[in-house]
Amino acid sequence: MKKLINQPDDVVRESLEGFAAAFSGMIRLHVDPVYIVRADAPAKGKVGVLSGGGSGHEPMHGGFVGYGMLDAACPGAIFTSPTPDQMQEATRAINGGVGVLHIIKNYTGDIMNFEMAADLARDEGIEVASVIIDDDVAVKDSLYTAGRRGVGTTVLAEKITGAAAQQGRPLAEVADVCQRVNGYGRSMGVALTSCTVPHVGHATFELPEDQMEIGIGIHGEPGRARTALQPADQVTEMLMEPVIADLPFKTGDEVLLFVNGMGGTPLPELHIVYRKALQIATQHGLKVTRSLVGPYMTSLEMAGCSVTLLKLNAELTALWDAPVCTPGMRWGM
Amino acid sequence: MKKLINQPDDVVRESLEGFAAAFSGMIRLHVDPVYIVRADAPAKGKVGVLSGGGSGHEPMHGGFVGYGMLDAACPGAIFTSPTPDQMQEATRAINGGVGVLHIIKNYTGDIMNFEMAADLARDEGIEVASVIIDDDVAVKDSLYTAGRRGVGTTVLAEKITGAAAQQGRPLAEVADVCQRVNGYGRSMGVALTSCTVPHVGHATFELPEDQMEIGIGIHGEPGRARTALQPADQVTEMLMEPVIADLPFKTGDEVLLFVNGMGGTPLPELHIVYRKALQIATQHGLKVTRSLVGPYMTSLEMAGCSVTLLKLNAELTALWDAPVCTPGMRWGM
Amino acid sequence: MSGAPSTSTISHEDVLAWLRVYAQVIADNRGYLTDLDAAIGDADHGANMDRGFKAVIAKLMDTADKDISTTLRTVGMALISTVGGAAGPLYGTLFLQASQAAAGKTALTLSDWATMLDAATEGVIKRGKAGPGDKTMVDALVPAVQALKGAIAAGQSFPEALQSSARAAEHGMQSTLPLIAHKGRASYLGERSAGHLDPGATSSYLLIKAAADTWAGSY
Amino acid sequence: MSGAPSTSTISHEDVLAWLRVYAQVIADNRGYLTDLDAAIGDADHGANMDRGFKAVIAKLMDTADKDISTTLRTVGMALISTVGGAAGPLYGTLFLQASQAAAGKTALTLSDWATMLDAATEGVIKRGKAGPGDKTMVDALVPAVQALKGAIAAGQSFPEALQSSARAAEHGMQSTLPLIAHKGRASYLGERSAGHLDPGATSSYLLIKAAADTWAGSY
Ligand SMILES: Nc1ncnc2c1ncn2[C@@H]1O[C@H](COP(=O)(O)OP(=O)(O)O)[C@@H](O)[C@H]1O
Ligand SMILES: Nc1ncnc2c1ncn2[C@@H]1O[C@H](COP(=O)(O)OP(=O)(O)O)[C@@H](O)[C@H]1O
Ligand SMILES: [Mg+2]
Ligand SMILES: [Mg+2]
Ligand SMILES: [Mg+2]
Ligand SMILES: [Mg+2]
Repeated sequence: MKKLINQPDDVVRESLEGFAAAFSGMIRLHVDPVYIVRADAPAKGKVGVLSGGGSGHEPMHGGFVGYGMLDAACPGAIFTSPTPDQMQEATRAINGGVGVLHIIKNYTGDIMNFEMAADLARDEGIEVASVIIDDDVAVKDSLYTAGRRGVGTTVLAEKITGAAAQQGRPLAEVADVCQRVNGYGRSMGVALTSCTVPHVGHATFELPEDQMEIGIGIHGEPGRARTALQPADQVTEMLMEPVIADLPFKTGDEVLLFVNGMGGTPLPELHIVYRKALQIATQHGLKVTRSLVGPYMTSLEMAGCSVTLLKLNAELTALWDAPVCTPGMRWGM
Repeated sequence: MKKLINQPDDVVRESLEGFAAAFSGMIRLHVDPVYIVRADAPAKGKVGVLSGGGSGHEPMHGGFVGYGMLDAACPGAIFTSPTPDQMQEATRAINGGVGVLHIIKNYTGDIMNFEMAADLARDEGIEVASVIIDDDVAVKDSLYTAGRRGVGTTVLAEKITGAAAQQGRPLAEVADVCQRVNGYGRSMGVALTSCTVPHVGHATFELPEDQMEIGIGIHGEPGRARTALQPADQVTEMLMEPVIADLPFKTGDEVLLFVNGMGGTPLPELHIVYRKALQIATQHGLKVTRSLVGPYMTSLEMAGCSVTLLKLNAELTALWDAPVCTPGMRWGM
Repeated sequence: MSGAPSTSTISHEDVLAWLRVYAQVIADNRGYLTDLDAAIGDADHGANMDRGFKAVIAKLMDTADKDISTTLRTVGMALISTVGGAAGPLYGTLFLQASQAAAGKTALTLSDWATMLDAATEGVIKRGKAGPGDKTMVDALVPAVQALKGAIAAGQSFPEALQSSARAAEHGMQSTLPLIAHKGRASYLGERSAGHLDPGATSSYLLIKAAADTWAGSY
Repeated sequence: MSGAPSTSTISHEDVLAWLRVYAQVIADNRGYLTDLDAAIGDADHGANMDRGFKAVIAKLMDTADKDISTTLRTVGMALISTVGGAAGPLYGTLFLQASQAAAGKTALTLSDWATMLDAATEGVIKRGKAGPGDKTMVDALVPAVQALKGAIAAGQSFPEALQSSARAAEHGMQSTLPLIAHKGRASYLGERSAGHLDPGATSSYLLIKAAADTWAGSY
C-alpha cells in the first residue's frame, strides 16, 4: 500500500483536520461526534440539508458543505456509514427552526443509521424528512433486495436540493425537489483498478491488466461483471446505453451530463469519456444543456468513472445554476 | 496500461474535444494549430496572458483559461512542449492591442519554443513579454545547468497575473507581478508511483512498494533521490523544510500554502499533508493566510504531491482573491 | 475466565466475561472478517466490529457494578455510536433487545437466555428486514435460537444447550456459502455473491460460540 | 534508395533519400529512443522525433521539384511546428541552418556538406547553449563535424569521410553514457543521469549514420 498517510486508523481524523483548516472560511469541523457544518450554521428560517456516509468519497460529502448546498455532512470511517449520534447532533446544529432534510444514499447501513438518527431528532422535536437516492442502473431493483445503490445522482441532488433550501422553501418542498432529482437521475460506473482501504492495506480485489469491472459502486466493491478492457468509446457506450434506457430518456429531453472520476483517473480520460457520452446522448436526441466533469464522488484512488444523466426542466436548471460556495463545488459567488 | 482512452495518439485531441464541449461557456478550442482560448477573446485594451506546455498536467493550463486568469493556453503532446506556431497564433488571438505576456515553465523545450514564438509575434508587431517560472527547490540552480524547473508556483502565478491583467494594468506591470510571484514562490514534490505515458504503454519508471522518489518534477521523470517510503508527516517535512529554507521564509511572513496532487492521490491524503504542512509553517512563525489544496498541476495518474509556499503581501493577496472563472479554478463569480 | 458459580445460571460477571472473550475473538478475526467482506462487500466488517468492541470494553470499565440489562444496554449504545455501517445498528439492536428481555434479572436461566436471544434476533430481523436465506447474520442467529429452544424442550443441560446453539449457528453460517445475497451490500453483486461466506453471519456465529465457550463451566 | 549518380556530389534526390531513410530509422527506433528518454527524461523523444519525421515525409511530397535548400528549410519548419519539446527547436534549427548554408546549390560537394553540418551544429549550440560534455545531441554532432573536416584535410574520399563522421558521431553518442547532464531535462536528475545514453545524442548519431549509409554509393 502506497499512501501519503500516517497510521491507517488516523486517516479520517487527520484528513478532516487538514480539510477544516484549509477551508476554515466556509466550514467548521465538530469532533465527538464528528461532523462538518457550515461556518454560519444554523441559518434561521432555512431548512437544513444534511447528508453523510462513509469516508473515501471525497470531496463528497464534506466538500459540499457551504452556501447553497449542504448545511452539514457526517463522515463515517472509510466506506462505513456514520453513526446515529453524529447525524442527530448535526441535525440539531443545522436546525434553523423549520426542519432538516436527510439525503441518504441507498445502502443498508446508511439507511438504518439515518433512520435511528431521524427518530432521535424527532424525539427532540425537530422536523425531519428523508430522501433516499437510488440511481444505479447496474443493480437490479427489486422488493426482495436492498434495491439500487445511490451513486452519481447524489452529487446533483445535493446541489439542487441545497439551492432550493437556500431559497427558503419549506421542508416538504425541499424534500420534493430532492425526490424529483432522484426520480430523474440514472447512473452507471466502471472500474479499471481496485482501491486499497488503508486499514486493510491491500487492494480490495485484484483486476488483471486486461480486465475491467463494469457496474461498480463507490466502495471499492466488485461490480456486476468482469469483462475485457475496452477502448474508452466502447466503455462509454456500455455505461450510457443502460442509463438512457432505464428512465427512459427520450428525444427532446434536456439533460445534465455528469462524468464522475473515481479518484485515480486523470481529467483527460474523463474528458474522453465525456466526449463520447455527449455524442451518444446527442444521437438519442437528448439535449445536453448542463455538464459536470471531474472527481466529485470517488472511491479513494480507484481508476474508473461513472456517468450520470439527469433530466432537467426549467426549475431544476435554475436551481443547478444558483450560486454555490463549497470547497468542492463553487460558482456564482 | 489501464486507461480510459481509445488510440494513444488520439488522447490529446479527443480529451480537448470533450473538455471544450463540457466548458463551452467559458472557452473555445481552436484546432490547427491547437490552442484553448477564452470564449470572449480578445479583450480590447487588456493585456493577454498566455501559457502552455505539455499535456498530461490537467487542469493546467487549459483549465485555467477564462475570466481573471489565462486568455489562452497551448497544449503540446503529452509531456512535450507545444510548438511556436501554436503560441504565435494564440498570441495573435488574444492580443487586445496592448501586448501579450507569456508565462513559461523553465524547461529547455518550453523556453526555446516560446522564444521562437515571441520572435514571430514581435515580427508581426505584437508586444510580447515573457516570464519564466523556476520555483523547484529540488533542483540545484546554476548557470551551468538548465536551472530550476517550473512547478507549483506556475498555478499561483497564472491566477495572480491573470487578475492583474484583468484589472487593465499595462504589460510591464503585469509582467512585473508575475516576476514577483515567481520570486516569492518555492516548491518541492514527491512521487509514490510513476505514471504511464499513453504512447509508451508502460510506467516511466518502476518504484518498489517501499520506496518513493523525492524531488520529482511533473513529467513522470525520476526525482533527485529514491528513499524509503515514509509516513505522510515525515514526507511533508522532507518537502517543507527545503522550501522554507530556500527563500528563506521568515517569522511573520504571510504565505499561501498550496498542496498539489499529482493526479493519482486522493483528496484525503492531500489534506493529511496540508495538515502537517500547516503545522510546520506555523512552527516557523509563518502565517498561512491563503490555501489551495487539490490536483491542479498533475502528472497523469502519478501518486504523490508537491507543496508550494508563496510569500504574500496585500497586493498579491488581493489579486489572489479577485474573481476568477475558469474550468479549473473559480470563485467570486 | 469467570469462576464457576454454584447455581446453574449466568451471572452479571459471566456476561461481562462473555463480552470480553468476544472482543478478543473479534480482534483476532479482524483480518478474516474484513477479507470475507472484501470478497462480497466493502472490506470493513472486521474493522467495524473491532472498533465497536474496543469501545464496548472501554465502556464496560464503568459498569462492573451494574446489572445485566444495564450492561447489555451499554453495549448496544456503544456499538450504535461507534460501529456505523450495517453492523452498527444491527448489532446495536441485538444488544438493546437482549437488554430489554433481561430487564430486572440478576442472573440468567437457560430459558432467560433463550428468550433474550430470541428477542435479539427478532430485533435484528425487524431492523434489517432480512429473512433466513438472505445471506446475512440472520442465517446464523435464527438457527441458534431454534436450537436453544429445541434443547430446552429436549431437557438438555445449560452447557449442552449452549453447545447445540453454537453448532447450529456454525451450520447457519456455513449455509450462507452458496447463497445469493438478497440484503446488504453483497446483494449488489447478484450471482457473484454465491460461493462466499457472509461476514455478518460469521461474526454472529462467533458471538454465539463465545457464549458457549465462556460459559462452559459456569453453571 | 537512390540510384548512383555519376558525379561525386550529393544531389537533391540524394538528400530526399537520406531524409526518407532517416524517417524510417526513427520509426524503427521510436521505442528505443523513448526508453532512453524514460531513464533520464520524460519518455517522449522517440514519439517526438517520429511525429516530426512523419510530418516531414508528408511535406516532402510537395518539394520533389524544389532545390536542396528549400527542401531542408521545409524539413526545419515542419519539425518546428510538429515536434515541440527540446528536440523540435533544436532539430528545426539544425535543418534551417543547413538550408541557409546550402542556399543556391543544386548539388553538394564534400566540403559543402561539411560547411552545412558545421553551420547546423553551430545553430544547435546557439539555440540550446549546450557545449560538448553537457550530455546532449551536441556530443554527437560536434565530433561528426570535426571528423568531416579532418577527413577533408586528410584527402579522404566522400564515402570515407562520411564513414569517418558517422563513426565519430557514434563515439560521441557513446561518450554521453557516463556523463552527468548539464542541459535539458536530464540535468534535473543530477548525478543520477550518469550511466545512461543521451536520447538526443543517439538520434543525432542516427542522422549522421543515415547520411553515410544512404549516400554510400552515390558519388
Ligand atoms: N438487512 C440486513 N439484515 C441483516 N443483516 C444484514 C443486513 N444487511 C447487512 N447485514 C449484515 O451486515 C454485514 C455487513 O456488515 P458491515 O460490513 O459491517 O457493514 P456494511 O455492509 O455497511 O459495510 C453483512 O455481512 C450481513 O451479515
Ligand atoms: N540545451 C540543449 N542543447 C542541446 N540539446 C539539448 C538541450 N536540451 C536538450 N537537448 C537534447 O534534447 C533531447 C531531448 O529531446 P526531447 O525528449 O524530444 O525533448 P524534451 O526534453 O523537451 O522532452 C536530449 O536528449 C538532448 O540531447
Ligand atoms: Mg461499510
Ligand atoms: Mg518532453
Ligand atoms: Mg462492509
Ligand atoms: Mg523528452
